[in-house]
Amino acid sequence: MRKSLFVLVAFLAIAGSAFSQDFVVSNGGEPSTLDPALMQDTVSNTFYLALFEGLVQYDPRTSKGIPAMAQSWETSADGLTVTFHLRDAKWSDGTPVTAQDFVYGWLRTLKPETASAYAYMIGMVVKGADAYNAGKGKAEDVGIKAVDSKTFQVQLLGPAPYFVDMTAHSAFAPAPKWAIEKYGDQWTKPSNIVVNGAYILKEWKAQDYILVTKNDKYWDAKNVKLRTIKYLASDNLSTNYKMFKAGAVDWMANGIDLNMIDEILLRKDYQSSAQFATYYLNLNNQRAPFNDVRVRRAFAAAIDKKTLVEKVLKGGQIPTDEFSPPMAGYTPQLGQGYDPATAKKLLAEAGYPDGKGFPTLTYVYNTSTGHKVIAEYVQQQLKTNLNVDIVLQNMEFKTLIELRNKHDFTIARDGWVGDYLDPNTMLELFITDSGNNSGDHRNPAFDKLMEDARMAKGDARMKMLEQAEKILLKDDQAIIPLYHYVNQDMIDTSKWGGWFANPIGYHPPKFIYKK
Amino acid sequence: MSDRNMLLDVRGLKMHFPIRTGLFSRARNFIYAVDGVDFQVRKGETLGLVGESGCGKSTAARAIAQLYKPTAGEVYLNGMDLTKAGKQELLAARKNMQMVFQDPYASLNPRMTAGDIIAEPIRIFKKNGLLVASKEEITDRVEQLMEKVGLSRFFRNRYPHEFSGGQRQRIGIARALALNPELILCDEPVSALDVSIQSQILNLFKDLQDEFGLTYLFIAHDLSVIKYISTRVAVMYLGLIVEVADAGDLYKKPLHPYTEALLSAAPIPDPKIEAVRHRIILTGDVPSPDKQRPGCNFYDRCPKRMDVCKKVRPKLKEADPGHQVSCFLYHKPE
Amino acid sequence: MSSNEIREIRGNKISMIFQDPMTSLNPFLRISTQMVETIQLHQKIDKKAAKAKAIEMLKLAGIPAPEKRIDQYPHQFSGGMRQRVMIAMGLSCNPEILIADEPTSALDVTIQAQILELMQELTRKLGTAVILITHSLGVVAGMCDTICVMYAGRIVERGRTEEIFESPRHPYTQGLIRSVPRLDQETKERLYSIPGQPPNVIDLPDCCPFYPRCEKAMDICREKYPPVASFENNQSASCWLYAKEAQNV
Amino acid sequence: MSRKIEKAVNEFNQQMKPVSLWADAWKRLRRNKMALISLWVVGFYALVAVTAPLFSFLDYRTQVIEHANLPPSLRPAGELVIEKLEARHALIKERVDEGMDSLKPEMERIEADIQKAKDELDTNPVNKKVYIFGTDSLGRDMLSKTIYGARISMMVGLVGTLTAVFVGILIGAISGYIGGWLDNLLMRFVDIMYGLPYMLIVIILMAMFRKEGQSSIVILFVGIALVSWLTIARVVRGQIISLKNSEFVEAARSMGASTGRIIFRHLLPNTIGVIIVFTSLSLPSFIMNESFLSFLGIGVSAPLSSWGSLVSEGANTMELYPWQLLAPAIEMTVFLFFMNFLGDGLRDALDPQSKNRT
Amino acid sequence: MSRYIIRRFLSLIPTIFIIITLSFFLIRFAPGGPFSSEKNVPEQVLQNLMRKYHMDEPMWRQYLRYMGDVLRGDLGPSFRYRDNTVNELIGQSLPNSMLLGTIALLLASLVGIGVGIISALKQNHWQDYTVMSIAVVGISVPLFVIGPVLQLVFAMKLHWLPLSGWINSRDGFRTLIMPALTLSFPYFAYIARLSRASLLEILRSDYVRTARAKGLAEPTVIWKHVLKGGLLPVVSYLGPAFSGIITGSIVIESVFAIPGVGRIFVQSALNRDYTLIMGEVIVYSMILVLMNFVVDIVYGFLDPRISYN
Repeated sequence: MRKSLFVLVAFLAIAGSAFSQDFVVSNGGEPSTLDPALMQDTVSNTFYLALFEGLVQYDPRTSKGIPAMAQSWETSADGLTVTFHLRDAKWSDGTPVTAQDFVYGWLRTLKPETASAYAYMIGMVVKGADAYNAGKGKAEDVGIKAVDSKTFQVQLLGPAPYFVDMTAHSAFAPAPKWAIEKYGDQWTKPSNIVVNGAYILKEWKAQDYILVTKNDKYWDAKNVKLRTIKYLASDNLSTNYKMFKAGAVDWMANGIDLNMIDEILLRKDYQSSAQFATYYLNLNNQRAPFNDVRVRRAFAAAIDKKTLVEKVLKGGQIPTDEFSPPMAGYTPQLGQGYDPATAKKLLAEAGYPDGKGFPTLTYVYNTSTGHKVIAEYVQQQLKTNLNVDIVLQNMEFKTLIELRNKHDFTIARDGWVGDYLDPNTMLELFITDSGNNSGDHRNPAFDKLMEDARMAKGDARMKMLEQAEKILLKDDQAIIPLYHYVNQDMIDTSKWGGWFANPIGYHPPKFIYKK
Repeated sequence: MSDRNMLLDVRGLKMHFPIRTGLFSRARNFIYAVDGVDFQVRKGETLGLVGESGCGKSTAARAIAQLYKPTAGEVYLNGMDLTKAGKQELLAARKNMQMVFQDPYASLNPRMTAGDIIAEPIRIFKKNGLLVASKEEITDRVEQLMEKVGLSRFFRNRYPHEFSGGQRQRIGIARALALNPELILCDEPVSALDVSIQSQILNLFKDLQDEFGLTYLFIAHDLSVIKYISTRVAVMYLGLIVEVADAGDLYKKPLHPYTEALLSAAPIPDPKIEAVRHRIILTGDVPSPDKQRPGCNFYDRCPKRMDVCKKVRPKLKEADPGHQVSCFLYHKPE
Repeated sequence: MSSNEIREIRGNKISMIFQDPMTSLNPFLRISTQMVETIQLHQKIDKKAAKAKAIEMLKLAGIPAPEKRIDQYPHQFSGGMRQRVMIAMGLSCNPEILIADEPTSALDVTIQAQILELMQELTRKLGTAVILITHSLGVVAGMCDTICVMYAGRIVERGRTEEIFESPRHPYTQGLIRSVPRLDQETKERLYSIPGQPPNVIDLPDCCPFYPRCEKAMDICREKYPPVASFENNQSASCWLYAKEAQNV
Repeated sequence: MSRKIEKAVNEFNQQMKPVSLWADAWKRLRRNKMALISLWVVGFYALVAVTAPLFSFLDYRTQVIEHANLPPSLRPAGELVIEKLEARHALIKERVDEGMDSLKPEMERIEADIQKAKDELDTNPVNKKVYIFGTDSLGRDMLSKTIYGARISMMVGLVGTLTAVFVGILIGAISGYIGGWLDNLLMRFVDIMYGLPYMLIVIILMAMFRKEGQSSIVILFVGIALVSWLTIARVVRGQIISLKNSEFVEAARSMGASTGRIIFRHLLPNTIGVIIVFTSLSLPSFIMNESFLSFLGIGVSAPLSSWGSLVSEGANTMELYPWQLLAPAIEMTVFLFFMNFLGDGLRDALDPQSKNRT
Repeated sequence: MSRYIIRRFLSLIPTIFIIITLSFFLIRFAPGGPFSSEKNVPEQVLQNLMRKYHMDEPMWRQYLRYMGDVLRGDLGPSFRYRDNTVNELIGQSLPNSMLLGTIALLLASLVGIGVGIISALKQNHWQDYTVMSIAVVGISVPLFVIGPVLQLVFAMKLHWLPLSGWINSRDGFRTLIMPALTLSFPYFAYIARLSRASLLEILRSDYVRTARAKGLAEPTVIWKHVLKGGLLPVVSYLGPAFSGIITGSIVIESVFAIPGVGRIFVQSALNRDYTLIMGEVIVYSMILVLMNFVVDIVYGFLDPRISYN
């Protein structure tokens, strides 16, 4: 009797765990905030995907916008007005989600006192938003309005085809005015927070974990499978990987232990997918010897990116000579490819035959094993192929950023992740005097094309951008692209469904379920 | 008292040490180590300074040598007040006043060779431009001094730890002699030595005095040593001199009750005498000099105390010719 | 004897007091703790009785208000008082023998006189034999019945106190007595002194260690350690001068 | 009479020959077996580190990508590469057979690599290389890397020690000897330096030296030096305070010796023992400190590395390529181990009183 | 006595004040600010941020404002963790670090002292050499090696202990074992050496000779007469060790995923989270001086020779 009872209990325990929809994520760090208006890092963004929902939601496969709070939308003929029709959804306290909540949320993001880093996302596309954010305009002049409680209308600056996709971003979140006004800064605490996403915040142990549970008031609650999700804050990738191997973590969401890549590659639960992002070397275009395009090109030709990716990094990254990754309707333009003979010739033409007389340049990178290995590899390539010596200098991240911002470097490692799926988010970096134009690339023709593309639509626009990239890379070789990043995740997809590798790397948890 | 023979004249010397209790506290308590001492040392004599530990005799010597800045009083060496002398004057004056210390183990720097230790005063004077001496001259002088004090000059390069206690004390004496001083302040120079070595060193002091006409201020707690070496003796108790007399007088006829007790307490290496001797055993310990008493410092332990002694402090006055004592048994309070 | 047996004897039959009362008492423990543990170690009595006994001993040792002072720490005592505590502790188990290693040489003359008198009085009262180790001839003369003179690790002469002082046989003893300045006599021009330094006791050759400093040294002194020569008054000395007397034995 | 004394002394009082403190110390050091072994080991390290650039086969920077992650072995690299690739191939094939198609291109690539390696086994001289400590992830020789790492780490240790010795001792001695308000001021300063988080100071330091191309090794040394002296200053101060009233100092003062002379001739030589022990205790912390500074970005520039950075990188890969941790870690620990015993031995040897101690 | 304590306590204030002031200005001289990141925010956004955190004011005013807040016990909002105040962040993580640090230090002291005693008693025997060799290894092998090695052996291979986590997890206090062991190792090594050296000195002292002469059994001699004086240097080391072990456990906290104060410290410095750094500096220096202060007082209780009058 007792024995059979034991067996029964054991069976129930096993069955319970097999069917339990509890999910543990190793999130790679502590979120800086749970307030959608303030979010700017990927760790925080994970919680936006769990707790909140904007007008549209990221499609788990393509990262394109799919209906969420907005059931449908239409764009006016000139492409300048977009009207969203909201569905019947409720906040976690039972209040209906209205168009006013979006107006309040967007204006809150834009409000100078909020000091939101991503306010510029709205400013880029919505009329009057930038002026309000800069403290030069009024809230009433921002081109958004609640036509009625279920209709939300936006006036755009230009016909931005990517606008609807953009609204999946946390900057465009609705906000529960009553809760925020009641609790002020404290409104994101577990006891105070009001959400409209698939999950509600249960526990927040700083530096330890955050626990969310299924939101029964969510409009699509019947399709939400996971009962709880625990996000671990540990930032030690080696420990996280060990936890994953031991079965204590179901998804490593924020990178893998690169030191273990040889082992990880062999695992079925390793997922990698091309990311809309590029790793590149910034060359200071205005400083000798890189003010000579032949030197820039010689350098680009001297680095074997394929070997770098296949033999050194091994993570499935995509070696590249382009900056903006290819996409529908857009064919990237290539810069100089690997070609040691050409490299030597170009350098000789620039006045440094076989590297003679070439100054010793410094390559700066921020402290990390990955960046260091790449730097060492590049150093060796330049030595072998150009007989040029460079010095490596590593520094703490904020120092590197400072140097790059001040154009106070010769070669610096850099990387850029697109904010939305469009070449524009990549190429606009290199507009003269743009805030992130660290290499100080200056080409009026390039600037003109980028400016024109803002107002253009469809194919013509894509052609303009292609033309711009050709100037950037083929003509100017302003930078040396090395590879496109990949999203690297550890998750057993034979066990967990609804998780797909996608270009932006956002995985809304609402879709994830246990198979 | 402007005696031409006067070498050292100490007047009203006081040395009070503050007791500090903390970072921000101002000193409120003092140790009255030396509390107004007068005495004179004439050229060529040996003044023995005797007393028990804590009576201030070593402090007095250090205050005379200006190792401590005296709280009050004057110290005249050859007529010059050292307490008011400038740095350079003081340095020059040091040529005539050197010290020999008690502990032959602690008073020699363990990391310097005997030769360097003996040469150090010469080198210091050379460096300050008070002396001209070549390297060879210094070496010669060091070797000459070593032989003078009975050390082989071959030991020049040895370190103190390779010498015995007596030999170390010889090094210390050689060092004191290096500049040909007139006065040597000897702070218990033999009390750490064995009997057989002690007599050697005492003889050495005598021989050197005869040879160079040295003057000693000789501090010791051993009365028999003081008796042997001194021409005059001063007895100290709790920061004050209680009795001064020629050595012979003092030992034959001690006046102060303290001196009497001291003499009677000292054991004599003769069992027959010891067997019949009557000892005056003083009660209690030597009190700590951390407060100033209105009356006689010896009052608490004195077998002959009187009421007056508690309230009035006796002055050091001549009782017999050349024999001064501070006790109301011998003169009335003023 | 095993170490346990030795420990049994230590403190019980033999106890010892040391030269420096400043460092011989544990500065971190109260006097009561240190005394009680000694008493309890050798006498089967309870803590309270042991403490009472300790107080009694302190009183005997002439410490004023021992009931109060017993609970103090060593640093609150003066040097003389500490030596009294050491003596009280050393005698607290009625040892048969008290070894006193230079008990007064760190003390002042007046305190030395107090302590010596105390030792004499107490040991007489308790019937304890004392081995007094000292370098001071004066103390020996006043305290001891019998004397052993040591040189370089060996006893070179022994005898009754009066006889040793009256007629020292060994040249070292003779030199020692002559080289002490005397309080009771007018010292002659120069003090006698034994030349040279005591030898280093490591690797001594098997000869008379005193011969390099000896005025009466003979050739044989360099070669062999002298035999013990006994004299009729129970005095004995190890010196080649008395080779004849030695053969008599 | 004096002849007699001399005779007496000579007969029994050991050597006649003058012995200098250092000669004496050396004699005592030689008797201490452990210290002597330590001296040889440390000397060997120093010799190798100093002479490393003379040996061209010690090449820490040339990458042979094909030779990445080879284990320590006495066999030529070419053979090891083929073995490594074949083992890898077997693993991948297993996975591909299980249905992991994503690994197919990788498998083909490895097949091609194996073919290439076999073809080049005898023709390419690089395959004759022997890596007795194995290689790192870019196919560089670990032996050379650790030896060059030793150069950096030993230099760091030296700089730390030197500043500790010069600055720490100077401050400690002045503070202890002069005392009063100056002592108070200096010790408050030391307190504050202790209280300020090191990381903050280092980051500021980078701000001051952040110019591109500035030799980061100089900053590294400054970074190490900044805090290395604090503890020793306190210790020396304590020693000086306990020594400054000793009789030999009073003796020097009574002769009119200047403050400087007293500090440098009399006080400091007598604190040598403590200084040595402390230095040998803090040496590991200087060396590990360097790896922390590398983490913040002011360590040595790649491809040069130090023991500290090699160990911290090796710790990351220790599950797969343990030799990348063990080679530098063992090398470093052995060095510090013997350095420590050498320190103890030196202290005992330099202490004249230690003669009678066990 | 109490007057001494109060006076000694007051004398700590200027030191802490200077540390705070220096840190305040030093950190603002570091390159990069709290709002610089890989992607630069547009100028107007930067302006908004600066205004929100009063960084547009002159430095001296920022300083006065900050000192005013500190005096009121408010360490301000974190620049990086924007939902939290510094008080909250430190208030949550400090107890964890304290717990871990206290256990590690206790462990280090107990084992270190025990081993130091054995070593001192068996001076120059194999026990001594073994222990001292382990101590040297303890000092020279970094924590980031010891931690992962323990994880590999006890968690991954033997499955005896949880790999990481904190006491509020399922594994409870068993999570503390490995981090505490790792963290205690260098301190254990140091304490072992320290206690060995000082015990050796006490063992040679006159009063231990007296105790033996009285016939006390050897264990009593050690226990009663040797330890009390011999452990005083260890006591004075515990002050700085305690403050170091609390804030210096960065590596351990990272390896074992412990929500402690060390982790946010490094992060805050790298992020230029000025207020959080300052908060940590204040906590660190307070603990440091307070611990030294406490050690002083404890020392006074242990050593009867010291009096505070």
